Amino acid sequence: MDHLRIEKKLPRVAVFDFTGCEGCELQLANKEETLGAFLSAIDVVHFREVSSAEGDDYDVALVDGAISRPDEVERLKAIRQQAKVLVAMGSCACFGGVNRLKNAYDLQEANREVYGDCPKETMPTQAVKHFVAVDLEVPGCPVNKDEIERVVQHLVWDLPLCTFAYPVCLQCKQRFTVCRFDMGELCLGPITRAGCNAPCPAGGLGCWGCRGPAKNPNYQEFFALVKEKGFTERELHDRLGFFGGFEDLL
Amino acid sequence: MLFRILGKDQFHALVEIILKSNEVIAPKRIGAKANGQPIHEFLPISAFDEMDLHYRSTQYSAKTYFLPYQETLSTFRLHGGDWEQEIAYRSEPRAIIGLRAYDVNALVKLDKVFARGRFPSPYYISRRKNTFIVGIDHDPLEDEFSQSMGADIVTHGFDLFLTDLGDRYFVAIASDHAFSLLSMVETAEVTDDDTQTYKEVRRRILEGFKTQINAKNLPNLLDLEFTSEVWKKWGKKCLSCGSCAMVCPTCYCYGVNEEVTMDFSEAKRVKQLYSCNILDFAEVAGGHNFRPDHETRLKYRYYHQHRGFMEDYDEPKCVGCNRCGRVCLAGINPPAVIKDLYEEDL
Amino acid sequence: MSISEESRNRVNLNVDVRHLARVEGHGNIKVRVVDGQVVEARWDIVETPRFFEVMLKDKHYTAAGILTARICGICSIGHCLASVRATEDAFGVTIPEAAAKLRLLAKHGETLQSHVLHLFFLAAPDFLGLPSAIPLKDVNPEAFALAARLKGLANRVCDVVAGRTTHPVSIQVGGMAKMPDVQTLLELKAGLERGCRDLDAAIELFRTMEIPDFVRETEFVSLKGEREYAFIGGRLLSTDGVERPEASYRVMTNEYVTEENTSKWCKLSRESFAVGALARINNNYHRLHPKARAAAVPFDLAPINHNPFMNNVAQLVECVHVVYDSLRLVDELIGTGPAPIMAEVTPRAGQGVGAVEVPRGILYHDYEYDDQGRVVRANCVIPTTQNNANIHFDLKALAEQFATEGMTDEKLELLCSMLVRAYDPCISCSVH
Amino acid sequence: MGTLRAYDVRQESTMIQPLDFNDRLGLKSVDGVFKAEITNVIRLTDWEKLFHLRICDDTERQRFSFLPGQFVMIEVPGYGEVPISISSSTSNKGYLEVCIRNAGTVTNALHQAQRGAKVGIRGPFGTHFPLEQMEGHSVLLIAGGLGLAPLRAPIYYVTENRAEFKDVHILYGTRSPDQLLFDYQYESWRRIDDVNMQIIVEQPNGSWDGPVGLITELLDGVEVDPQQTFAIVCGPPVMFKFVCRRLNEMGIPMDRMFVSLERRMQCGMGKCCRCNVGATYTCTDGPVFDYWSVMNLKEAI
Ligand SMILES: Cc1cc2nc3c(=O)[nH]c(=O)nc-3n(C[C@H](O)[C@H](O)[C@H](O)COP(=O)(O)OP(=O)(O)OC[C@H]3O[C@@H](n4cnc5c(N)ncnc54)[C@H](O)[C@@H]3O)c2cc1C
Ligand code: SF4
Ligand code: SF4
Ligand code: SF4
Repeated sequence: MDHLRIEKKLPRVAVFDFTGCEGCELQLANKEETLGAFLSAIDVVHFREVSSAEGDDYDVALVDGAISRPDEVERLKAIRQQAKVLVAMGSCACFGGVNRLKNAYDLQEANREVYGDCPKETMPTQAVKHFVAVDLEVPGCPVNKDEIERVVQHLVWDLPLCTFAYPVCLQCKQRFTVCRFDMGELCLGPITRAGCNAPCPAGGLGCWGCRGPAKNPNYQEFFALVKEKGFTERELHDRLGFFGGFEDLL
Repeated sequence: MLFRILGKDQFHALVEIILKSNEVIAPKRIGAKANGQPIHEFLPISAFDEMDLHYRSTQYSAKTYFLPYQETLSTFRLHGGDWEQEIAYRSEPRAIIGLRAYDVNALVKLDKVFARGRFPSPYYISRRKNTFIVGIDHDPLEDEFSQSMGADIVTHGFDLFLTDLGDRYFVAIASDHAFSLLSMVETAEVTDDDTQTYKEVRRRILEGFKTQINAKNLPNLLDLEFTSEVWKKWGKKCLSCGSCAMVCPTCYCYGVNEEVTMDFSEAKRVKQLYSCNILDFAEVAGGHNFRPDHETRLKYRYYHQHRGFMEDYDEPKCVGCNRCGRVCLAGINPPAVIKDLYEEDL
Repeated sequence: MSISEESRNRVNLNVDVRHLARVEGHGNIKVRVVDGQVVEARWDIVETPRFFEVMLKDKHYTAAGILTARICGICSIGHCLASVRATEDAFGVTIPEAAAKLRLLAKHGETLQSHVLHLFFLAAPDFLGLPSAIPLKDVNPEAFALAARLKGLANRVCDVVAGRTTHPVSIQVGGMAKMPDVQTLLELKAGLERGCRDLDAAIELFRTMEIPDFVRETEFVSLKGEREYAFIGGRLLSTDGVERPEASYRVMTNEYVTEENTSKWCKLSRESFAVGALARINNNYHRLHPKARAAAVPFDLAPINHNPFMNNVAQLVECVHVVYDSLRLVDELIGTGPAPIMAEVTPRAGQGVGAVEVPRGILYHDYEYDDQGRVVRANCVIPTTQNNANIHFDLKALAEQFATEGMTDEKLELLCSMLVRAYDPCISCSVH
Repeated sequence: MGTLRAYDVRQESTMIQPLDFNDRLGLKSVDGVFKAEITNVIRLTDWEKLFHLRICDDTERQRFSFLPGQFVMIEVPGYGEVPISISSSTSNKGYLEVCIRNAGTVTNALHQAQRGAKVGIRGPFGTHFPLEQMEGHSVLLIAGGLGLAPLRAPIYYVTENRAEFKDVHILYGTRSPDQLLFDYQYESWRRIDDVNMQIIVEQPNGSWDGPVGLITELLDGVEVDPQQTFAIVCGPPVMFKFVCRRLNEMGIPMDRMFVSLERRMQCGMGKCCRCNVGATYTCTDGPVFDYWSVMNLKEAI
């Protein structure tokens, strides 16, 4: 920030992936208009998906994916030791994500079903914060690249980071979307943290709550109105349990 | 005000003329809800037929064409140790056709905030002055209470205002701009017969309001009922989602955020419409929140609509369109809330 | 013993790559050459297993596509398409024509974005001797801008049609939830036209890349293009002459579990087969858009090509195909005007299969439903699963061919890595 | 041509003056800022710094004037804009001083900024303390914590026009001695300006030998004629609530006590509504209010 005479820092950033689809990492390579500038603003020392360079002197670790095997726990702990700031990136890292759905089943049986007589090592899927301290959570399935840019700017230059004190509804309205409830569908928008810019309702799909709970959500009223509109417990339950953000409610 | 009679074919011709070199916004059918009700919104049209003047209501109000949800207030070009600020206003002309009386009145109220006073907003004024407004009479909706808010009759704030007399329109002309535009098509003098029909239509409209709220004593009542249980009852329902303020034609409060490009060449001040129902609306540094609960925030929205604005401008801010009531998933709507206030003992 | 054999006997090489970079997911390469003999050449997938097939159980059909999209962040559209197709097959739903066009358009968007990502960001650094594409923005800013533009275009297509690039929202059982308006389509068209020009430049750029001279004869499996170059559904075909309907995908894959891998392996007529861009072109060369076929000429890509490194070229050729075909689709969609895009869906008990050509090859989803529209049993066969055995045997052949004097561990490691990358493996996908 | 003529606001360009808030006519570029240079940064405590700002453009600088109690919006490009009271003398036209606590994002950026940095300022905004009206009376200037920052402008006014005022008392309280602001000025206020300056802290540390307790306790020792006295109270709401209550008990009428309110503000112009309390905009109707108005403002404190 030259105009403030503040020295510009080039943070060393590393990206690590655990159990997940790597969609969040892919977002880092998105937003083509600013990709070059984004990559110039940071020093990528480790990012296996796009680079064979391997460094372990990083300040910021962006971690995506959930933890579902003992070796991942070890790897994660080592990363925590090294990183000054650890960011959980995406719903898998923040809440366990869809991968957490397997926890509802008997893992031995699951193993038998998929791998027959050659079972593979696995354990119940958990969020990153379950094992190590997380400095910043950026939920989303996948994360929103805009938000990642803001996060990087925040970490590096202390630029303001919007924490979205409102649910998805507001962003939905600001895109002129027709409310999914009007279309006879269920939507978790009213209790889900905004910041995704509501792509799902705009694309014709009620929100599934991938960003987890909004700040201070009004669950009581929301559950009441969902019931009143004729949705079943099970439908609601299916949604709340999908990405793991509302786990505490279930 | 001048009045004229405009044949419907001539109205068509008039719209085509406007369309030729201006952006035209009009109610457009965009689909249907699950219950079969058509959905209309104010959207750009490219042909006369895309417009549906017999719309019931639009979910979103036309305020977005004056106060967009997101707007860049200024841009800072950062270079070296210095910066330059740039400010730009919109100036392309635009016409909005098919606004109802309450929506025109909503603009008149916004004018008071943004075009008058000590700090008129150039962003708003540049849009407002470049927008040609054609209003139209309508039969009141079931849940609309614009009459109670004194917003069902419109006397200014538009360029043309139409009343449908069946095969022709009765037109009120409110600007020289509109007058010269009308001279491009054929119009007729108003005959006694026309006046008669017009009066009948107007009477039908005036008598057609089904929802009324008692607004007379409202400012006083709101003061008295400041700690009323009514706020608890409705506040408990509020999802603090801000949808009501987004669709409201007169809610205008906002927040400002700064965005910087990744290469630090540019910073932008972006205004985003906000809502007083949102959790951090009155939160200050250090975390103190003047309105931490749903109840208080909801109350303040009503307080501003029906009392605060009244003190400043001698009229309520609400125009009684009930868009907020319709959009609210929790079913919070002004007629019900205000009725409760009158009947306090819950 | 000839001199060359003698010198060969002195060759000792060791390649041990843990968590190969610039591929999606975690895989290891191990090659050991002792006294000129390849004693070990392995491709192992160590990605953490996720058990999607188990998770799918009991899920409502409306959730199946949303869930399976999360199998893979890169080909989420493909997974979603295979999923809804399997469900539609089970319920006996035929989707409206306009929806089918939109789906293909979304598919094209994904193919383009994945191929561009692979070509420029994952594969190109090897040819340029860079650790990643990040320095490319300084070394060759035009190439970087070109890649960013093409990827941007691809993402735009997906955004507009599927609602999002990663994890689509508009692709739903019965059709599509949203039709982009004409204005948006026109903008898209302009973007695609620009994309055509950008692709010309990309072809120029990749002409200089040197494809290792390596051939191992194998079998190639893909959808069979009946009238057009096939991406969504249809019959299954192999270069060894096997042809089956979509529903008989198990016959075409024969999945089996190996001890060391968390991903399964597959075989058909031989010990392994390959799927992907090269397989598609080998099977459906003549259905490619003429512009795409023209693009193949300078690279000497013609069926049946048995050099796995040529998959990179095949991807480039497919980029040309999908951009031109997208132009056609956009034009047709603009011409159609408002049309139904969603069919009535009534869940019923039954089973269905959906086969879709995702960037890395053919993908199958197979679901069994109860009468409430909830999944009873699910099976997904992923392209990388099908390629694994082929990669494994390729590595061995590659090591045998290149284990000559002058070869170093580093050079061999690069060659092996390049080989694996050429398949553009999608590992997290294969261990779903 | 029967089309609408484009109404070009640029036709009114003569009206869109470069920012001039003291000229209240016509269309104004209300979001335009004066560019100002931070000419000096003075560390006051661990949390507060004093900034000297100089408006870069000569004519803009000459046009800029303000009244004690008014605030400006300080724009830190890239970070945001915050309302900050002007803490310097109204008679110093060359530059203005602002005292800023590191409380969040923007203020933190300001704390990082070095001499020579360029920020923007908009304003001045809001109401002021009616000091002309107070002339001929005694004044009580009472501050708690950071409240001394906005109080400095009235203090300068009073000391620069010392002859116009009868008794002048400055009462200042903070939590601990290390939070005392502007300690280098106390002596000059006392000795040069003939001000009764008293300080109290809540939690003394080793070296503190002054009074200990709440600020209201200082009032016990102050003798004033309530009918001839005005009071200005700056500080956190709890503090001014108790102080004003006490002053009222002493017999000072509520409309002669003035306080400065703080609310979230994003525009400073009565538009964003963030500072709105019912009908009152803290930014345009305030921040300076007499205590009677504050009492009538629902939720003021
Ligand atoms: C009239 C007035 C005069 C003030 N004078 C001073 C002063 O002289 N010195 C000083 O240090 N502070 C003063 N403040 C408080 C100062 O404005 C806040 O500390 C500052 O806005 C915090 O911003 P931030 O970005 O650092 O904090 P964050 O917590 O990151 O704030 C984010 C945003 O919230 C808003 N906000 C947060 N807190 C406040 C607040 N208390 N008041 C208004 N808006 C807020 C701002 O718009 C800010 O941009 C004054 C406030 C007002 C209303
Ligand atoms: S709308 Fe809901 S499900 Fe969709 S991205 Fe946003 S938070 Fe996630
Ligand atoms: S009143 Fe209704 S629409 Fe408004 S914030 Fe509350 S819940 Fe949302
Ligand atoms: S009824 Fe609701 S939406 Fe309409 S003007 Fe009043 S407050 Fe706004």
